[in-house]
Amino acid sequence: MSLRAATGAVFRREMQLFARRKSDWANPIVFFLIVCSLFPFAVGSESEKLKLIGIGVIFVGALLASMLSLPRLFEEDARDGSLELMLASSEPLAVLILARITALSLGLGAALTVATPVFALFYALPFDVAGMLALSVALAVPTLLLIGAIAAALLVSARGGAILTAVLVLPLTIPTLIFGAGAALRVLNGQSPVAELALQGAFLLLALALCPLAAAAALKISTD
Amino acid sequence: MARTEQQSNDKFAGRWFWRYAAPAAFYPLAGKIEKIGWVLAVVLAAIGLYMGFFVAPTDATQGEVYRVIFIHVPAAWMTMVIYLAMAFWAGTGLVLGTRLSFMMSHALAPTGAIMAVVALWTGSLWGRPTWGTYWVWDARITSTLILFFLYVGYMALSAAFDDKKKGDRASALIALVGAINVPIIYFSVKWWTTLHQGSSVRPGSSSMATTMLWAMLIMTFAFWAYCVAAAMHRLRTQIIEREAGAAWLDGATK
Amino acid sequence: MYCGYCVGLGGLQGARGFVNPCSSLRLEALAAERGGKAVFTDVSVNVEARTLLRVLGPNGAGKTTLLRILAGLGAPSAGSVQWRAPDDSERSPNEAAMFAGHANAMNEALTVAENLSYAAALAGIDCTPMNLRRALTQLGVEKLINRRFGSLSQGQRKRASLARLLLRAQAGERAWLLDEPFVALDTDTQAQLAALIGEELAAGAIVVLTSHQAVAINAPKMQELML
Amino acid sequence: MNWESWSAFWDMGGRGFFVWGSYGALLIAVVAELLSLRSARKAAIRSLHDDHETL
Repeated sequence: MSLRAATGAVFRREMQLFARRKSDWANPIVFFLIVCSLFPFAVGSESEKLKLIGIGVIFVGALLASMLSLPRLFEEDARDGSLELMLASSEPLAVLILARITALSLGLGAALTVATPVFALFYALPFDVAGMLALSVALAVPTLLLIGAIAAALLVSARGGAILTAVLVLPLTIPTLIFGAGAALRVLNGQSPVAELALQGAFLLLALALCPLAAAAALKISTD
Repeated sequence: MARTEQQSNDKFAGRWFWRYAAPAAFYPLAGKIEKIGWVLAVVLAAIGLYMGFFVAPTDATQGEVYRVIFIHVPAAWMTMVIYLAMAFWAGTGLVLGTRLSFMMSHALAPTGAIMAVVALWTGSLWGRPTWGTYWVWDARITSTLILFFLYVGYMALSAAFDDKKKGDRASALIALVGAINVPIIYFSVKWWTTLHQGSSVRPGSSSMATTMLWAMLIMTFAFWAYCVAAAMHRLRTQIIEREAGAAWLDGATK
Repeated sequence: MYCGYCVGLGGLQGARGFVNPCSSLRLEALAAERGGKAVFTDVSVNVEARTLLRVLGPNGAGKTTLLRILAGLGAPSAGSVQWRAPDDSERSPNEAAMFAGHANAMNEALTVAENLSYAAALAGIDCTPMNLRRALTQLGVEKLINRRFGSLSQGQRKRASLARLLLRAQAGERAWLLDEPFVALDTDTQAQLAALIGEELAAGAIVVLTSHQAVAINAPKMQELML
Repeated sequence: MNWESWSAFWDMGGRGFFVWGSYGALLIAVVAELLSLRSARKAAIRSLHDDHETL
């Protein structure tokens, strides 16, 4: 009963923060937009070329944008002391962390998913590809946040957080990147994306099972 | 921690593992292993290189450039083996709380990273004349590159904590997370390469002459011996750093 | 003072029954270390209900470390901490005590009410709107209930965050672990907090406190622990 | 014997750059590691004895 109350409170608070501070979802989208608009300047504006790189650029952009949101998970709370409320709670920390990531995934995931097909137009991608890309991003954001939560938890009390987060997290996101972008690529090539989507779903389930536990252990290590 | 370790030592008194889990007990043993390692590394490398350059014949398809594999393949194997060993000791440290296990992980990481660099460098120099390009996004090469990133992340993380104990446990956790991810990454990249470029370029799997195989095997053992010796040396340095103030060290380092 | 529906909920709350206060705290051969170096060793003390335990010691003696261990936020390197209920059953630190550290533990973007009900939910306290309002009233900041924490002055922030300690349904229900609670408080608030601590002790709570300031607290029983 | 002369040995059938570039890199890596091992050990022992003097 009080577990439900506690997870509910964690989830609700994350949502309240998301509603209260527009910058929490606006900044990642603006960042995403800027990353996506930089590449054509470097590559050239022919739509055939853009079509080739578009999927990759958009997916990597979404990946980086969700990585930028990682400090919000624990660092902010560690600074104002409210992380201790979560750590001291009798409820299992992994479940509380999961509630938190779920809320963040819904908020950030929705924002990035909506933005993705719009940005796909920059790259002259057909509508069906843009749609598949949005679906891929929607599946990938929770996975990335779950993996990233481990690093974010470890780095709560360490020096050089932001860059180190990137060094730790990005290599682990490669499978998600491969299959996330791969699904859209299949559609672009007129093939079925089912296998890639299934694997992405499998990664999400695996991350759901393991990452909150690892993140809880990490948080205990770094705040002890 | 010191106290609980002492307790566990009492509890498991007589079992060799716990006896050597104490840094003071392992320090002289590590010294012996290190010496044997250096000697074996030099002797085996001399034999292996002699066989590799003077006994093994020229490869029919690749010519002389194949002689790079006598160091490339052992380095690639070692970087993988060392990562597994590192993750194993990290896990042992997290579960049992033994200081020596964390030190073992830290001692292995730099050598593992160096092996990854050597494997990538020699691989690309071998690839240029063989495949016509310095770099191929092949599953094995890409995984080695990612393994290198994981080593770097592990080392950077353990250095990012002022509290060594926290650094130990935090980096141990990331080593384990990496170990779970390495096979996933490997198979993902493998899937991805078949999707993108088919099987046009693949590392050669032509049959090797037995002398070539022997030379490679002996070089592999030489690499093993070298890595063990280097890790033991680093381990002893860490014991000196971390056990500063312990009486037994005075005699041991003079 | 209370609105009608709050009183109604309060009635329900009262009917739910008495929650046992925590009656004893026992530390046995407690030791802690930081970065491999011992901070303190062999701390043993028995604290009964209605007792104020003052933790004394120079900077770096491990006062905060000790409080965090009592709150279950850190693990001791040796020894044990036991919180017990009057029926002698053991309780977890989170059920037994509330910790207030240097930071306010309030998010600036959320309102006082949102922050406090979050804290209560995680502490396993059934926080009714009446409890919330009563807690804020006791500290004289009930008007700030729906203000964003970030818009408050420093003094208001301190008071609002102290309200967290008063959210429990009944006085004396939980031990208080206070790390330098009088720092950065004006004299009025200091006196008010001292009075609240006195009331909580009288109601049966244990209060553990580190402080550099000599603030008079009316305690039924007082113990000192030198680190 | 594989090689008619030293120059043939260094030439490696025209692939000298690749073969010796590889072995050279290994040599550099090993020497660098050995040097860093030695300097780390020296620093550790120095700080150990420094500690004793200040105590």
